[in-house]
Amino acid sequence: MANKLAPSPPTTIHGQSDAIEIPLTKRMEMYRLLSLLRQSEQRAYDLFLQNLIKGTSHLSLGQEAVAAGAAAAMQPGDLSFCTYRGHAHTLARGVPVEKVLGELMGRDNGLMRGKGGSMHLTSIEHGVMGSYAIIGAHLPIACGAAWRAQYKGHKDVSVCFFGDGTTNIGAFHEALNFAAYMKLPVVFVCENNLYMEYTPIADVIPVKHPAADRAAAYGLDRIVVDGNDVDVVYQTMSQAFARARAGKGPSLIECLTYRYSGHSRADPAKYRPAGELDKWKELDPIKAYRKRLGSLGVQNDKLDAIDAEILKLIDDATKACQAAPPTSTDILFTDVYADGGCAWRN
Amino acid sequence: MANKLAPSPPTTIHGQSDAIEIPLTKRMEMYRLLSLLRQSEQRAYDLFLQNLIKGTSHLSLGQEAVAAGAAAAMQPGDLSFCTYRGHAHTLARGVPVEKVLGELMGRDNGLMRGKGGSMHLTSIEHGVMGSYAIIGAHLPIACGAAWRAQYKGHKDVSVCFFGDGTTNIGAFHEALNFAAYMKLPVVFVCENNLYMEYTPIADVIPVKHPAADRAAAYGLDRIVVDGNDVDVVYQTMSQAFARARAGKGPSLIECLTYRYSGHSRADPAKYRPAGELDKWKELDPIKAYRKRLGSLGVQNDKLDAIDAEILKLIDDATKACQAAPPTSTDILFTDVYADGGCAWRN
Amino acid sequence: MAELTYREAVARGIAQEMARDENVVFLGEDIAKAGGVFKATVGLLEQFGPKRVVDTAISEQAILGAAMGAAMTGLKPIAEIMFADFIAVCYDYIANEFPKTRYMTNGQVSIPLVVRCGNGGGARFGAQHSQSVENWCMQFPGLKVVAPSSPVDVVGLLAAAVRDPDPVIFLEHKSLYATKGEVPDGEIVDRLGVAKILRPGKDATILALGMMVPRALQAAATLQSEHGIDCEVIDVRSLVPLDTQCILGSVARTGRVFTVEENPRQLGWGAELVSIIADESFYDLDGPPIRITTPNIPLPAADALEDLAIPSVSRVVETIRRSLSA
Amino acid sequence: MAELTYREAVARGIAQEMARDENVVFLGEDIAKAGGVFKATVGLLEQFGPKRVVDTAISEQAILGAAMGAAMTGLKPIAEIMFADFIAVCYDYIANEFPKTRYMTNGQVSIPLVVRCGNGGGARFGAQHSQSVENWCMQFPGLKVVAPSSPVDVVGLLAAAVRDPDPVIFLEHKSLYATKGEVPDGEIVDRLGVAKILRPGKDATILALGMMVPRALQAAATLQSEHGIDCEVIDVRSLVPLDTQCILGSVARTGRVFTVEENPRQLGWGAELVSIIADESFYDLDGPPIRITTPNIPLPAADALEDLAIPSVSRVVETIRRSLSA
Ligand SMILES: Cc1ncc(C[n+]2csc(CCOP(=O)(O)OP(=O)(O)O)c2C)c(N)n1
Ligand SMILES: Cc1ncc(C[n+]2csc(CCOP(=O)(O)OP(=O)(O)O)c2C)c(N)n1
Ligand SMILES: [Mg+2]
Ligand SMILES: [Mg+2]
Repeated sequence: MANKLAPSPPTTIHGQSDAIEIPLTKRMEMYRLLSLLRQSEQRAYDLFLQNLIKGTSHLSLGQEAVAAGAAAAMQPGDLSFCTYRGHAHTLARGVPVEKVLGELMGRDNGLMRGKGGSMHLTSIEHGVMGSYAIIGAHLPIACGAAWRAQYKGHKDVSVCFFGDGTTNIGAFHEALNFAAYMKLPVVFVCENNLYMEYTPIADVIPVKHPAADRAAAYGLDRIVVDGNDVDVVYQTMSQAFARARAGKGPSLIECLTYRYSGHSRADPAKYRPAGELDKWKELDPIKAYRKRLGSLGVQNDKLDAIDAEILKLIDDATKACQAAPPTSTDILFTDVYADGGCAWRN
Repeated sequence: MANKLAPSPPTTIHGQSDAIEIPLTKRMEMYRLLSLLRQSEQRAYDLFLQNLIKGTSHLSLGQEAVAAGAAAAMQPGDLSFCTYRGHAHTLARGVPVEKVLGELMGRDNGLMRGKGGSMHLTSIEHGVMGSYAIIGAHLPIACGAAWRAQYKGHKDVSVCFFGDGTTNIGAFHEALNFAAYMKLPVVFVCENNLYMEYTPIADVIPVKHPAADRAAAYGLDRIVVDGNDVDVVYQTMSQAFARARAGKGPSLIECLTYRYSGHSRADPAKYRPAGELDKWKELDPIKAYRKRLGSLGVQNDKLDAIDAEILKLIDDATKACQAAPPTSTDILFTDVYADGGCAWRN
Repeated sequence: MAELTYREAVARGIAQEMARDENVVFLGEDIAKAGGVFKATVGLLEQFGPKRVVDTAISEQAILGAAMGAAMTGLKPIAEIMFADFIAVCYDYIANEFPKTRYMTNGQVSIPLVVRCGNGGGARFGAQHSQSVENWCMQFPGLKVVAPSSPVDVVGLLAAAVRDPDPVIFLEHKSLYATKGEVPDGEIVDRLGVAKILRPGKDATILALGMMVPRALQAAATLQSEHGIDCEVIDVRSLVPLDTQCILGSVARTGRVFTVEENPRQLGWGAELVSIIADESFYDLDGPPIRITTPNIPLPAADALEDLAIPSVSRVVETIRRSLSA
Repeated sequence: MAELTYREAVARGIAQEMARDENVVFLGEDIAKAGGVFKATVGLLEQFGPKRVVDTAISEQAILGAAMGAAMTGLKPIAEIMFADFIAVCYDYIANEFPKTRYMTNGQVSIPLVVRCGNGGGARFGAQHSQSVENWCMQFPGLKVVAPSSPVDVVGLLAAAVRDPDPVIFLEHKSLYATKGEVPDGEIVDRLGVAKILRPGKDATILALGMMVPRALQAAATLQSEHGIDCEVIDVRSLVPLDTQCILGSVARTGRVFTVEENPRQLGWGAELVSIIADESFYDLDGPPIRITTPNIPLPAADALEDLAIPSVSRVVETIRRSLSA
């Protein structure tokens, strides 16, 4: 079955993105994020090719506008719940590149010192409440965090990122219903990149939009946006956050985007129709944003300077990781229980 | 929170029920079914009060029109998948009353000789593919049976009955999506009796209709019918079967109805607002059907004679059960594995 | 001191902790307005209000997932999964999320929550509403598993579970809900990981849990009075953490050990305990360690069948008598 | 006779059965067009077409539920649950539906299906993608559990599983997919419930499963060559049904037994085997039965840590050497 979603710029429900008003400083912050995510993921890929990253990893190359736009709309204290494809979301919240690459490389300087790995990036101090590797599990978990905020009268919002394929697992349904009738301050962000692992989402759903076409089942608005347009993502997220903070309950946002690489490091992505990747690369979120910033008067060399600064930062992080010792084995037995150890008997 | 569904006759999507054309023989068959279900369930309740039924049981008193209308629309070979509230659906497919009561009473003449109990009534020879006691489990199972029919080119349809509360569990979502994109010959029948165990469904969903308001999420039509009108149920089911047999895929039908007794034998149903039960009793499916049959020229004493014949049948069945020995204990170790035994090691 | 039923002890234990700490919240199906399908949570809604005592949809994954998210961010949720068998529909949280998250995050995340369930058989509920799921929960490093057998233990262990910084599965036995026992007034807080020698003895050690505890005690009384066999009966109470010292100490004294397990034979908790004993107390044993369990069958519904399946007092007596005289 | 990889053996086994019986159908995530994420099902779509080899949505409950409904009504489905850890999201079928339905219906219903999973660790996938779930499946009377360690066993046991009238959990080891072995030409059908003595020996019995089998063999070689200890190595292959005779017979000859288990210590399959041995072969034992397992921790992701956690050849050697010389 062919993909039912054409790789052309999807409609947004929020009018023309060029008309969105966002302060230039925020836009420059978002460009910086885009550049950071792109170059970090590219580096992760290179390190994998050099066999310095073991195990699996799932890159967000091509999908950066979702992570950047969402993070730019968040406030400190807001909570991110990510998937195994969580590098970008983790970095976007300010977690140092060194910590992320160190974790991927199984080094002692890693975010969890190698205990979690690429699929479980977590940095509580940055509001990154974890990356979850079992499809669907974190949607109810994000609801729980939002329930706590509601109960305590806190003003933070929980944001839960997941893919198109995740909309067909039971936990999705249970979480959406729970969040909606409890009116929880949680924002569900579906990154629809057209594929699950290797199978097109269009092959296994009877509707066009895996998330948005389910929103009404929970009394929610149908929201589909261009996930490659960081301004659109930023604005849509901002509206959802405002709604959540005002006690009006959850939102479900479907962002249309595309991943450039395979599903995971093992995947050459041969299942994609010829030309599909190229078409999407024309819609590249960074290329498009450079153009928009240009039309707003930002000079290319200013953007190039940001790219260079980021590259240096990533180079430094890479060096630090390469210099870092492998994960120290004395942590094998720690932190199974709250007493710090793993003893389950006397 | 108050029930959002008023206990007044719900709208049907199929026009006025009085206008439905059904042959009188079919109507008399349905009256007979209604009478059978009503009186059998009443008998089960009486036997429970006499402490002759142990364990739990879940009655369908008040909901008989769904089971009767659905069964009347089925053909031999069609498959029923029921819940723990499955006595009525089981009897409606022709399973002898004695077998059902015997199972409830833990007698050797029971449908499964006491091994399954009230919640697991199964009679493969009658197309009753089982009663399932874990909420949601049988929706995917019914899909599997329908998948077999599709694969083998068989023309039978699988029918899956469940309650309003079941619409919020993950398996519901997974099954509906699977059935819809596979276009399986399966009919999902939600008996919306306004309550889960003791909690009103309206308290825990953000939409009005727990099943129908989710249909669009699977590309299905929104169908809500008066589940107390056996003609309406019959006609709606017939249409769904025709659709399924024509290869056009599943239907999701929400039948509005009400249970007269508590959720299970342990439940006095004190959580219901005063007067609610009485209002629904005015909408009693049997009372209403007697009236309709009357207006079609059927004399009351003809209906009374059917009732009396059924009563005799149930009395005989009860006597047979009381005379039957308790379940023979030699079956304790049989039928765990296909070799007939329970040995898992040599 | 008051005599409470086991089910009243549940409500008392929850109330004690909710009154103490406003971060304790409680969610589940039919637990609030209806007071629970086992009537074990009656009065909590009235006492603590609908923000803290929350009726949910039939969405066990949402219940456990929400409990986890709340626990990660500062609350101390108690979640009810009505019949323990339903753990199977939300098992990802039991197996993959609760126990592993602290470890995977290198200690960044705590998940202080309690999952309460109505566990076990004897009520003629059939194969899918009668199981003893302690064994489904015991395999996961990071999770704790507790199963009280008396009202006072219900209160004390529930309090300990709520205060514990790790996720705890708390298994109440459905067939014990109506049983009664003395419960002291005032706050009661017990400790997880402490077994109780309910009856000292010198000839054999009986290890039991939940509903098997009263049966083991009765069996021990019969063995003493009718056969002159003096059994030590230990209520294991907590499978994780496990009070191995208490158990091995007893075996060292008696030289023989019997488990009394409600679960079917394959891979019940007794297998773990016997394996520990066989390894660490090998030279203390005077004869084979014996597991008395439900046979390798699902639980049948009919009363006569169910009674035959689950270890009875007389089966315990017979097995021990025969083994010791062999 | 051809040399096949373990992953090729999977596809060969499935193809053998699908070619034989058109009631055999196969469903799962990414199994058809993509040939499986472990590339173990390459070519099946091409050979048998999209009606028999079906890519599904990410809906594990739908996968297992549909397999059950199809099995009840005449098909013989093979369902893939990609990583064995995901059994947790569809555990209701494993725990409550597959194993109990025949019994509850008094034998009316058969559920001849196979659930295949990529099981086990060693691939640096972290705590939620590396587990050995045989223990999650072994507790349920009615279910069978099989785990091959070589290509030829993959083909033969898979065929036996497909032909078996009971539901079978078939655990392929992810870290064995790339290993190779000789596989005879023509149809291969093995038997469930038969363990294999891969190396006879007289000093001790080593019981192993899956990826632990090659390690046990290597350890036995080292123990022989470096320490003069002669171990019998048994590939258990099938936990349910269990070849107790083979195992007890070996223990009767050697007097010592060691399990080598990839799972964390608590309630692994070794506990059941050790308990059976301790009960039934008590007087054959010359020393304590010892379980060599992953410690009581979730599996870490980093290579150095994972390698330390899972029993290594040298840990097996050391443990056995020390125990026998104690
Ligand atoms: C319960 C479960 N089933 C299957 C998998 C294997 N798996 C990992 S990622 C993935 C595809 C997810 O697709 P999607 O939700 O679209 O996210 P994407 O990877 O495209 O970002 C699958 C099937 C899993 N991790 N958990
Ligand atoms: C997974 C699971 N959760 C909870 C239950 C307990 N339970 C049995 S019936 C029921 C209510 C079901 O409500 P509904 O679907 O509306 O069906 P009804 O009983 O009204 O016919 C509940 C919660 C169960 N059997 N399985
Ligand atoms: Mg995707
Ligand atoms: Mg209902």
